[in-house]
Amino acid sequence: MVEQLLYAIEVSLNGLMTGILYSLVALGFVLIFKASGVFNYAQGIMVLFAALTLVGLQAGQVPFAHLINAVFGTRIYSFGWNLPAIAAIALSAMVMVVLAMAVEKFILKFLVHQEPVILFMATIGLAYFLEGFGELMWGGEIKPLDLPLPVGISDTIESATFERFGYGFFIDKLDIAAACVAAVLVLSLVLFFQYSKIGRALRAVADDHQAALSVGISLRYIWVVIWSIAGIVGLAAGIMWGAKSGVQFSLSLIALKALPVLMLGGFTSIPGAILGGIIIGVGEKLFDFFMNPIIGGATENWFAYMLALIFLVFRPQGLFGERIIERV
Amino acid sequence: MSDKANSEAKPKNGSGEILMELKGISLRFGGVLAISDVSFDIKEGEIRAIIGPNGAGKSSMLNVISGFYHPQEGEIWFRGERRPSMRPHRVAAQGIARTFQNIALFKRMTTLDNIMTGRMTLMKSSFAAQALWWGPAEREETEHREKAERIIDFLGIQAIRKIPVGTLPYGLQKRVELGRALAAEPKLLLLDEPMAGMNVEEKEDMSRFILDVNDEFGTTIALIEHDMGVVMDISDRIVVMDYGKKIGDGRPAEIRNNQHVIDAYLGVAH
Amino acid sequence: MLYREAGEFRTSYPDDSQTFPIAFDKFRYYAILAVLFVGVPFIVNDYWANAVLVPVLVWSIAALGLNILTGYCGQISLGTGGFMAVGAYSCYKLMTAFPDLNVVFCIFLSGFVTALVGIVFGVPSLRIKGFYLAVATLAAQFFLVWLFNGVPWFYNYSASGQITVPERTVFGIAVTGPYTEPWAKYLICMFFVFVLAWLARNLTRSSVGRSWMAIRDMDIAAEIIGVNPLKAKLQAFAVSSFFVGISGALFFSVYLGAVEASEAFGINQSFLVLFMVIIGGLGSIFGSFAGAAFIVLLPVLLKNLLVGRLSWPTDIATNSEFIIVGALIIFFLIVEPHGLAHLARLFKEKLRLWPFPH
Amino acid sequence: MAGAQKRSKLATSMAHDLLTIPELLSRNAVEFGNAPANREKEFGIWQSWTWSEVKRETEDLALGFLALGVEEGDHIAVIGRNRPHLYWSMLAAQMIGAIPVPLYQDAVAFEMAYALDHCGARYVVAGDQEQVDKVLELKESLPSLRHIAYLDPRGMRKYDHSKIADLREVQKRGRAESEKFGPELARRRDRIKSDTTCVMLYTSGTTGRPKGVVLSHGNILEASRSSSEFDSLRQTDSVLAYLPMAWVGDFIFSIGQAYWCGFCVNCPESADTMMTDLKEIGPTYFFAPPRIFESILTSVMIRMEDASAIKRRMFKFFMDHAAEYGPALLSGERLSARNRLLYWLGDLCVYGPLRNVLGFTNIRVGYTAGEAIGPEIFDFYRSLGINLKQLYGQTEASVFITQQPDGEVYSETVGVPSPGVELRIDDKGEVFFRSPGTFEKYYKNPESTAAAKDAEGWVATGDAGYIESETGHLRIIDRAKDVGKTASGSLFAPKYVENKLKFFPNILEAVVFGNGRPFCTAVVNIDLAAVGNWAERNNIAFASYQDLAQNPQVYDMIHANVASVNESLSEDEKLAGCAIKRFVILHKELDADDGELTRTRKVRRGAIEEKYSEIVDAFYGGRDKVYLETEVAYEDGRKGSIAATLNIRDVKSTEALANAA
Repeated sequence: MVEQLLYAIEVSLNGLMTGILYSLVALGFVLIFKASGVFNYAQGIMVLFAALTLVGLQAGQVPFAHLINAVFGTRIYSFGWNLPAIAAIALSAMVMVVLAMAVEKFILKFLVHQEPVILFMATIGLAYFLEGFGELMWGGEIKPLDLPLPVGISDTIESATFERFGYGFFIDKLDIAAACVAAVLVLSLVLFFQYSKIGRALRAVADDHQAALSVGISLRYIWVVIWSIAGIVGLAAGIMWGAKSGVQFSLSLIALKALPVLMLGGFTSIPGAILGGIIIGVGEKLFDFFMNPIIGGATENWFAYMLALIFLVFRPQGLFGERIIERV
Repeated sequence: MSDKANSEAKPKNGSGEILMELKGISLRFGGVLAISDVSFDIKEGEIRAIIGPNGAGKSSMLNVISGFYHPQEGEIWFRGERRPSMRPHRVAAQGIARTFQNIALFKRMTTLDNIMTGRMTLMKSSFAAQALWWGPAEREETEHREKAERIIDFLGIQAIRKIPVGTLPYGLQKRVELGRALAAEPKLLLLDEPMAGMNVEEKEDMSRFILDVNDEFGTTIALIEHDMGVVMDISDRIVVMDYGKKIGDGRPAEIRNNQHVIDAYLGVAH
Repeated sequence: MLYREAGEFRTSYPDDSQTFPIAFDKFRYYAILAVLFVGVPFIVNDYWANAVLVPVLVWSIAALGLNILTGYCGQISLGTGGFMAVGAYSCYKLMTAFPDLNVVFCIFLSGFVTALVGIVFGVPSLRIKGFYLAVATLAAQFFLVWLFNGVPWFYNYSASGQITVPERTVFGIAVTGPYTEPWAKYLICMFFVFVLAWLARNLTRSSVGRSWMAIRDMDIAAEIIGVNPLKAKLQAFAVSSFFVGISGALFFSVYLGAVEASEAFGINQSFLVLFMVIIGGLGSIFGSFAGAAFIVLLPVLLKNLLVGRLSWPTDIATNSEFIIVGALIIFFLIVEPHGLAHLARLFKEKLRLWPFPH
Repeated sequence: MAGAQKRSKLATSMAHDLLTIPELLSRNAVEFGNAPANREKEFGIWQSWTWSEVKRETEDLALGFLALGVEEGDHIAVIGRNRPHLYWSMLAAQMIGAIPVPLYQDAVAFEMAYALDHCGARYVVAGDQEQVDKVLELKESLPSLRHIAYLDPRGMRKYDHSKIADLREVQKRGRAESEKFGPELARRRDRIKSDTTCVMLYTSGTTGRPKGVVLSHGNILEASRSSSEFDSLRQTDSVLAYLPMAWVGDFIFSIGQAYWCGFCVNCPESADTMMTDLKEIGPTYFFAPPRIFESILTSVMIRMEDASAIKRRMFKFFMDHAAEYGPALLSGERLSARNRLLYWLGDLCVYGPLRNVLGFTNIRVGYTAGEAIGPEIFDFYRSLGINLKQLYGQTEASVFITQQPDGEVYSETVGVPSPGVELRIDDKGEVFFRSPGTFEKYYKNPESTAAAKDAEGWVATGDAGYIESETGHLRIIDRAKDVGKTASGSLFAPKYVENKLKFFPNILEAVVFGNGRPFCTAVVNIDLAAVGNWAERNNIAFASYQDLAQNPQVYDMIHANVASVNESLSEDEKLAGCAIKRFVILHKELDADDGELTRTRKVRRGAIEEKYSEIVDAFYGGRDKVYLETEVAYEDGRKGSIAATLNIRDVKSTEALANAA
């Protein structure tokens, strides 16, 4: 019984960590939705794309190798170098910035005044594009991603907890790393929004586009910035997920989990995204833990959504979302 | 001519039965007291105006009557019965139609469809009948189309019958919205600033329509309006509100030299 | 230019509110019907039926359904795939449970089953709006698919976890199962398309449809002038799901013959249908068909081009396909956010005013 | 179609012993009982009445009138836009031996006063509140006025109904009391003979007071019969009734010929929806005065301006082809295969669609009259394959004096004498006619009657003209009394010149002076639509009509037009003296409300000459600027005045202009 309980706690602890990863992805959504009112479905793919890029660069892969070989009959695959992680990350970050610019230049610029649903559809189009583009660029096979992380944390915890409760919690070092990264990211974002000039500008835009424009903030510039940030956040999430379960297409599906997270947290709230992520992470693990024997496995597939759905019926604007006041 | 007609009209109006009575209405948003203990009545066939400075609680009052806001205290009596708190669409079904301060038309629907939608509460044919376009459904459509066309003719908007209202100029949209409300053949018609943002000419037209509605169809009308001149001209009785309280009630003449009212208005420019 | 309307006037309201008031349009409509029902069946071959016509028709029905919900009633849904699954599985259960029941009834019935499920998942729409609702509908998507994979009863405990359609006939002609003639497949789908399109038209032109559009354009005002939002939204969800369910049933029984929920009815299907609706044109019946045709045919064309003509390796072809589809969708949204239907409308107006520009 | 022809033949054969309009109505109710007789666009659709329904409606109205106490010989004024009920009231009036007097609805009260008073109208049928108000204004000055009936109840509820009634109520009452008044109705009907007065129409005399032209049933029937046969009009035809009911033309087309042939008369929803209604109905038989054809043509050209370059080029190409071969094709000449093919193509891409958008697709017979029509305007429509023809007529003749037969259509003539009409041209060149349609008399005005109509029944048209020897067609030059001599003694035909000027789309109206003067001069009105559009395209800013009128570039443009008119005049030695030496562009549009035009928009030369005497003096005083203040009347009858300084231009010859440019 106690075993059972302790095991449950461990499970939920792991869930907590997964939840944090969810939040990382959700964070990207929130940033973009807050600043540009665009519901960016492509965020999930951006995570995948970032990870693919990172791995590709690290392994010195030749972009579009398949295509080139197919067209010119060559057989080139690799530059044959191996970039240090930091350099690779920096480079990928740059790629994400470039992507952001491209998105602004080729898509958003033309759709500024369209209804939200149109913008939403556009991002789905973007998702398709990136999915094809990413795989065409780096190939579709699953790639391992290993990070130079300090070994031993997990062990310490395990042993420490063992001494305490006579039961060793196992927590993946990655999860811990993820937690730290998330914390750092959120902290820096909050600081950024509070204190940097551009950050304040972003908040202004979020509140009222017209006003922002009238005080001479270029919407287009804002959008580039915000999409870049979202891209980099995506990169971080990509690294974590990639390291956890390898870089593969399923990433983008896991990223979809960020959606219910958003609903819980509210599309416009950063803390909401974090908290929502944790709730869902823990929630789905525990639900599976208890219900599995009764209704069978793989409940993670839908639990998050159901939870969000039911929650929303009672609180339509999410945990921290602004109150929806109906007027006529 | 018009004035003559209308002055002849006056004695008739406002002498009728009480159509709606509001008793001690109070409405709170969170802590804010929007309306505090306001009571007044609306008689069959009269034009009843609610005036007052901005934020006096006029619109809230209209929203209470149309069932969009539910007052914490007070009773609403309609056609001799106390009205329980009910969803707006049920209120509409009871015969209360309204227009909105900032036009709330269905932008992507045509003028005709907007007006037909106004008759929603009067259409009875079953879902199945409509799906299969059975006799009854088609016949009903036709009957209601006839009624709608009368209103289109009455408001002189034949030319825009099949144009999506979103593309129409402001003045016309206001007219269509009036049409949509009329289509419901309401017992009580609520007009929320029917002349907001109109030029003198449009205002004259609108007043003309309001008076015509009142005497061609004998519709009872309650309206909010800022333009004092217009209000004094067209309304039979006036309620004056300020800071959510009622500070005056009576025929235009009485209101004109009611001290509270004058005080209330001295502060604000209208 | 081709229109000769002078002298066409209406002396009654029914005439005035016809679907095709202009004689020329009516003529065109009947001509097309004639070709589709009488002409095509004689020339259609296996490839055209399976790769082009049948999928287009089946998806059109789904698109019609979603268009009713999203285009007419303004409720975005990402659960279409899930509802198609409901249609497919209930059709399977019905066909296997009542072997003597005519397949056409089975398909209609599975439509009704789906409608019920749709109502259940529609209830939240009363509180939840916009994208929140869109995401909420994902719950339907994932839960339903999980359900059909997870509960063996739904696939009659078959080892593969797949459902496979038994052979059924209409007027003694096989319409499902491996031995179905292409033209039979095609005709049965045409039949459903025709009937459903007709229903959709009737609903959208009558007060039900107006209540939907009112909700879409301004829900609060709609309620205040007497539209019951609960009724309107649930009706929309029910009708929409009914259509989607039927398309799911056809998708399984006539088009594929054997499906497995998570593959056939995944989240991507949901998006596909959404694309069809947006690209075809929100709030347009014609648009649903145009969109379906576009989204279904585009990959076919690309495959023929890249693999067939340029003989690229398939993986590259698939990727490029994704890239091109994605790009095209964005391009479309930029040049014509109101969809193909709007383009068609503009073109028609030009023809009517010819030689004048406007 | 053939069946219909047979029926209408039958109709005419048995119709020879029909003497009155009411008899025709009864015949139609039997012959074409279920065929549409009237349609009106109302409440978004075309409300329709069959002949039998019309008969019922009309009889009920007649009974209603009897109930109101209408006597035989009473005059019933009918004022309002074209609506079935108003036509029926005229019929009803005839049935009970009363005399319908349609009046111009846009006439202001004091104009209406004369007619109402002169005919001593006992009853008025008014279209709507506006008309009722007008009549009420005059109530005091009209002792004989007994009762007013209105058609559109909008806004009438508050009126004192002791002397006012809703026309439909009158009708209801008639239906209710049909037993009581039925016999009386029958009795009165029997008393109507072919010489009974059918209608009285006021001619908006270009000079002096309007005269009440009395036309008998015989007149109308004969005119209608012969003209219908002339153009083989059928029961299946249809017309759009949109011209003033007070105008004889509308009475003949919408009642005379309509009742004779039994075809359908359609009434537009309102004046400003006329063009769309025209398109919806697509009449087979259409009449319009030149100005309407002119404005349609102008709008076509303006709308084509915004078309894409390719489309414009295609349009031009095919229109040129049509201009070359269209008229010939229409008059049934053979063309080369290539040209036929090209025309067929053009018909596919341009003519057909154009006819369609304008609503002329089904026109079999189209007429224009009242004024001379510009050759290129006239040919434009003919080249599109629209069988547009000219006729020459007068109220006094129940319209028809001359008409152009199919296949012999020329823009500058008005055709051959209509069946049963005799023509005579006296030595001074004035045209006289004699016909079965010739009016009975001018009401209460024997001396004018005597002056206009001599013992043998010859009527002076007041127009000067001659019969073209080669075609045998009549050609009208001008008003007889306007034809005069310049100081130099050469012939002066102002109207002729004015028309030539008006044929230019830029010129709306023109008045030419010069009788007994050393040379000719002109006052010109520009067409705001055409010139304004031109100004925009050449981005010439202008604040007002006045502003635009005085713009030098506009002056140059008009100058060129005037010069080319002079050129064409110089070719005809008889009229060479009419060349215009100086002109001015007027700063306001000539307007009927200011007494400058008649209700039918003919210029009142005398009135204008005196009103703008400053200009005339300036012309012949050699000054090149003139300041003047003019009084204007607004729609609501208020008066104001506008002042302006106008420039006077001396006209150079075209080549001089060419050199200058």
